[in-house]
Amino acid sequence: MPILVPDINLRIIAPALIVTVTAIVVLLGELVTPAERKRWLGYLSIAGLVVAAFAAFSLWGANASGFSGMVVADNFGLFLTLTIALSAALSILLSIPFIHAHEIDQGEYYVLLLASVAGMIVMATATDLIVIFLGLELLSLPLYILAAFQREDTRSLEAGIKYFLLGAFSSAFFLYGIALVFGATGTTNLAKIAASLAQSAGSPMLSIGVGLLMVGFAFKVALVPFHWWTPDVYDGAPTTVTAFMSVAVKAAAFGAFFRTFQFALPALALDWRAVAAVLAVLTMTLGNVAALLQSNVKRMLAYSSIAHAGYILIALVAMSANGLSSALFYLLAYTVTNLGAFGAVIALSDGARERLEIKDFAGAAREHPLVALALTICLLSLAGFPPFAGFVGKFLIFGAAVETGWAWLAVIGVLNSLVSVYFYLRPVVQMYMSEPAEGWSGIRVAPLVALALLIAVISVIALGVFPAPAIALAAGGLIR
Amino acid sequence: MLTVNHFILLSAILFCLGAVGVLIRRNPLVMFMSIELMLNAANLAFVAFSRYLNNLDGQIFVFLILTVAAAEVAVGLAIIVAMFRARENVDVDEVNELKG
Amino acid sequence: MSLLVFYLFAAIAVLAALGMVVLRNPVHSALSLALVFVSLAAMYVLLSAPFIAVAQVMIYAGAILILFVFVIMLLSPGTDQGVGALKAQRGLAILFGAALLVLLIAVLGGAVLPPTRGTFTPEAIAAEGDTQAVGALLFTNFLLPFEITSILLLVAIVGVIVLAKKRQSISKQ
Amino acid sequence: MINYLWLVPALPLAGAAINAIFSRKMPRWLVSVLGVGSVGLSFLVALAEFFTVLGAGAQGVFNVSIYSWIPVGNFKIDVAFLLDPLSALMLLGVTGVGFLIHVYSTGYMAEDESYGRFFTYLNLFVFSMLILVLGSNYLLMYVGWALVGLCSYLLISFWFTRPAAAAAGKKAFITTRIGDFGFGLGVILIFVTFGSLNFADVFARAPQMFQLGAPIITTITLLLFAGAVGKSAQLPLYVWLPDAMEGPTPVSALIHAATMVTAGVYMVARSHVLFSLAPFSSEVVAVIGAVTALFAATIALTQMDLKRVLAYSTISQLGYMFLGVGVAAYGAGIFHLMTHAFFKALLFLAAGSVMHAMNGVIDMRQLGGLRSKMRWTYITFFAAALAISGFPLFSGFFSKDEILAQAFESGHIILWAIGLLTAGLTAFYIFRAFFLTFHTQARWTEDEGRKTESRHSPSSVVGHPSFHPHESPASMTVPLAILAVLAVVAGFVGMPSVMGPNFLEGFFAPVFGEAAAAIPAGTEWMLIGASVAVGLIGIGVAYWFYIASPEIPVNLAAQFKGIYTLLWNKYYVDEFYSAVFVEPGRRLAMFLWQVIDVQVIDGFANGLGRAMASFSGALRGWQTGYARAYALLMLVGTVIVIGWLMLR
Repeated sequence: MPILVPDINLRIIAPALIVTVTAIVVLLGELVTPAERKRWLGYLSIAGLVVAAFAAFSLWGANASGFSGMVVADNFGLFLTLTIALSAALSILLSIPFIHAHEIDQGEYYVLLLASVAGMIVMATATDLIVIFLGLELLSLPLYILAAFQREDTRSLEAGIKYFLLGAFSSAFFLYGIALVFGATGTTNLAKIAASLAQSAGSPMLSIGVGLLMVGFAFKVALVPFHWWTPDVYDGAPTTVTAFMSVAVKAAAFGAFFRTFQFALPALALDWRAVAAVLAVLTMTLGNVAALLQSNVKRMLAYSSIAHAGYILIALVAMSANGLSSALFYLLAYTVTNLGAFGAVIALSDGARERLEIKDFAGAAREHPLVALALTICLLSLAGFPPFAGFVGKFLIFGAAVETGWAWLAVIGVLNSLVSVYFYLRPVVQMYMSEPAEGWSGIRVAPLVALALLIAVISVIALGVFPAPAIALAAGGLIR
Repeated sequence: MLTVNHFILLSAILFCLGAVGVLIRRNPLVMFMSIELMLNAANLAFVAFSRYLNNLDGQIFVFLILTVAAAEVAVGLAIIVAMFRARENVDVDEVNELKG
Repeated sequence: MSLLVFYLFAAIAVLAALGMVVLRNPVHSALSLALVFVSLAAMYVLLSAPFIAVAQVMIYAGAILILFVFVIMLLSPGTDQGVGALKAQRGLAILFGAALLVLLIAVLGGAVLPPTRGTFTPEAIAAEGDTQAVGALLFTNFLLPFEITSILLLVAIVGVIVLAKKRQSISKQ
Repeated sequence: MINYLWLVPALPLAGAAINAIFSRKMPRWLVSVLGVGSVGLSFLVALAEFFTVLGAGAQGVFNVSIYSWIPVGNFKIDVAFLLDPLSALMLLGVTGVGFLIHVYSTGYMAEDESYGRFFTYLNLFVFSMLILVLGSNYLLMYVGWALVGLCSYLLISFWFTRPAAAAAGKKAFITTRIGDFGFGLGVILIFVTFGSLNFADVFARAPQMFQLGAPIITTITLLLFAGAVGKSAQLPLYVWLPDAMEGPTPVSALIHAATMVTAGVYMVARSHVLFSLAPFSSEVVAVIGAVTALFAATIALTQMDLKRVLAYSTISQLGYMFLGVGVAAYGAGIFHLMTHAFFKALLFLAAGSVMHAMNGVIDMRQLGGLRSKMRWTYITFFAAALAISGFPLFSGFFSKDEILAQAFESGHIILWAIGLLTAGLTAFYIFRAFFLTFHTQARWTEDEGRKTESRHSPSSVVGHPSFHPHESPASMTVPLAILAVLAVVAGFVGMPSVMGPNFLEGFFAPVFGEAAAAIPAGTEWMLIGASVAVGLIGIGVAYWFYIASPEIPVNLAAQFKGIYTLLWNKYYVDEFYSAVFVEPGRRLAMFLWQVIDVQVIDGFANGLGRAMASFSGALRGWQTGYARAYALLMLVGTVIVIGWLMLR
């Protein structure tokens, strides 16, 4: 019997590996860290993420594949890895004071968050459907628990159980889709699927499999009509967890979504592009319109995140190199912008008492002018208002759509972003144009939150005014 | 003659039964069991394809999925228990504080 | 012969699955599910996958289901009463479940597998030994997925502990 | 000097940034110095740039790339500025008038508690407007376009404690966004068609790629014009502008008279290459411009609120500008834009000065007889009124005359006639406002001042409990005086050929090409005569009814309806209309305002909002909170998706 040697290439999974190791170290550290020093576990987690980001940087341009074609380190995956690491690091900065104020400062919080990050990185760099599935599960399971992390709060538990039940439900569809694709092509490797489809036409079984895969991805990135969990879960989960999952899950899931559909299934593009275009229209429209009447900031941002998934889907419909890079840029822009918005919301909270109703923001500009300014910038960026990151992102995506003959989709996108301005400005109006509500005095913004906010806002402005370097990085995203 | 289609049709039936089970039951435990049924349907499809494609990968997937299911069950049941502790009730229809 | 066995166990599986869905008492549902698991294990044997069949019985019927039953006992929930708040839910669920089934049957009934075939014929597997073959693949080509599942299990453990254990900060108060 | 062009927008931006972050911790004088100084310096740089362009003559077109902004593949968009005679003149207008209004604001807003916020917004506005004007591609123009809209919104609702102000801000934002959508689509279509958004590329390729009247160019220009209609308050999207008067008066002067609202005219002039290729679009521009001019002027006749008169007057004058650019008289349109900036800003600032003196009262039924109380305001308002009426040798005379002459010469006789009629109405309503405010007997007393709800800054109510009309401080009157001088003399840069050299035509040659053949002297004189006559008649009628024989309308009114005599004692102005226009005319004017303006168009905007809200509510209804319902909806979605994929 021959000696079997597995194809081990630790270097290309270094970012995920470092994050995992960090998680385990934090888990062990939790045992020896006294309650009042828990924040050090947060710092340790950030350090691990920074190292992982450096590892990702060092792999830039490597374009290496490993573990029998299961994962790849291409610039596309690395860009997403960096985005995910950035979102995690910023989320942890926000979390350290937050979980302390809410008396949930357990080291496991960071462990779960890091494990989720590892799953996201796996998902973003996976080139095999089964690894994508495992990445999906590894990112989801910790999030189910994180959503329910405020166990004493029935809303948090409700978020957890809804997310879990619907997530597991959609996972089953996704898995069944993988099974059908496996049956129709004899493989789950993306490159081999593409090769197989290049030789022979698709079959009805494959179409159903592809449809089910789309349902699975659509659930994770919250596309209409698979988005129902989003507002409720975002609303109920601890705000920092909401902030994290609103951006990072999208980055990871869209990464796998693009890789699977654009790279492995171009042969069926005629079919799925039409479906995706319709989903994009539904998603943008529903997300924006439903957000119009929301009075709670978290719910509003939840609907907004649905709408943004719709915009990003346009880039997939475009199915071009520019579409791909525009999606990457958009994800990065959305990450910093949305985290900035959530950061500002957290900054305006009064210890454990959060201000989540839009009317609670009344007069914030007078008490916290800089936080108000930061929130305004982030909301304008979300609305696609120039000259912030969101504007450039939308321009790139709509441009990619127009280039590939999907101008009508871009038109609907533009129309939608016009509608969105209305609800994004509501908190701004409250902050600047209302008499201050009671209870503002004596609230100090935690330094770590301020730091995260500063990083986010500077990024939002920089990505809007000087987007060229980020666009160049995103453009290197070669899919394998 | 037993063909792959026999097995896939069975798996399709089980999958749809599981999906319907998720929708019509109000006990989260039974909903969750229905989801397990859906996963099992997928497993059956994998093994059937594996056998008729002479490709062992499908069996490996099933092995991996078994593990994933185990992890999922642990987490899911923990959440359900936590919810029960908080509200002494396991009807998902009662869990609708968050809406709109 | 094998066709007969298939239909026998298929019938058991479908009826048991149906039972799981419709039986009001969660314990009965769980027991029905056990029956589905076992009949699926039989299917795996039919499909020349004895290793998976054993794993199926051990993990699903032996571990997962036991866990379910434990929790059912722990929570002792009542039976589902009536249709609840969602009046049209049941009818629509059955309607669309049926629609999905029709779609799946229409396609999968006549599905033809691609011509590319692997080397693992039932004979080849039998010669090498099912467990050896699966094991060899698992630790070579599928090493990475295998390792990911290990992390997944770790996460599950941590998660369960988080949701179950007493909080330090709460005992502090 | 070209290398310092970036300073023009950068200075106000820096002012805005510093004030935004530190204004709460800084003394007021420092806020003023930063706010006013940055725009002042910007003006000086702009002046230098202007002379650079002037000196370069026919070569006076500079493309200054600052940096590469959005490079995607082989397509890239730079942050680049286009400095040519057109933008240079606009720069001067924006920074110059902007500077004067900033100075004025230091007096006008002196007692407002949100002093720093005001200057932040104002500086940000100037920056945005400069980006709009300087951008050398449609995307950068769009950036400025969107930002000025935002600033306008922020400034209209500046006194947010008044519900009317907040509602007006919202209305302005929503209405102009409708136009912006058209503009955005136009930009997308330009990109699709030409593969570039740079003015230079687009304008170079357009004549090569397309014949005159090509449908695609017509579509693009109509979409662009939709943006202009929203931004420049033309029919049917003008409704936001009168309400925008809820903002502080300097804002009305700067944004809603002198600069932002003219952006649409600028954009059409900037895109003149495209519009020249689309005769149909140009025709649409001209017709909408002329109709708006007349329509808004008739509404102005009925208004009692001085600022609203000026707002409708602005809409009407913008209509003239569009009439100008619509008949391909781009230089004339921009010329009127410039003179209008001076006299309309002046009218607004003077009105603000009146408000300042009268403790926020702006209803002309409560004014009157202010001539002796406010000498400077009176004189400058008078100069501006003469200018807008087209009184010979005042600035409006030259610019309005040129537009009308070009309209006539290009064969648009009907549009010319409409323009001429509007000129008469303009002269009438502006002098009506002038007489009612400054002449006639005072219709205010100490007591009335107390009863009147302040329309000025709410904080100032406490400061001035009683009515003591007084001249405003020097910080307000000096800008008035400077603007008055400009409003009087600015017209001489563009004299009709029969009267002297037209400097402006030569100046614009690098942008708009050589001027069309001169109009025959006889026709020219005839046209001049007609507009002068109409203007004088308008002034004369106003004088006759309000000053010379105010009892005539009284008698007329009594004759027509005796019961009005009683009412007349209270509102003699209203009855005057009954007499002059005799019911039908008055009804028409009121109908235009109340039915079309208030009900149809407002109703549409509000209805749209309500429809969206109910749509949103319906969507929320789906979000039931039941996990099982969500799962069902997901299953439905799945069935549809795979059913579709299968059946294809």
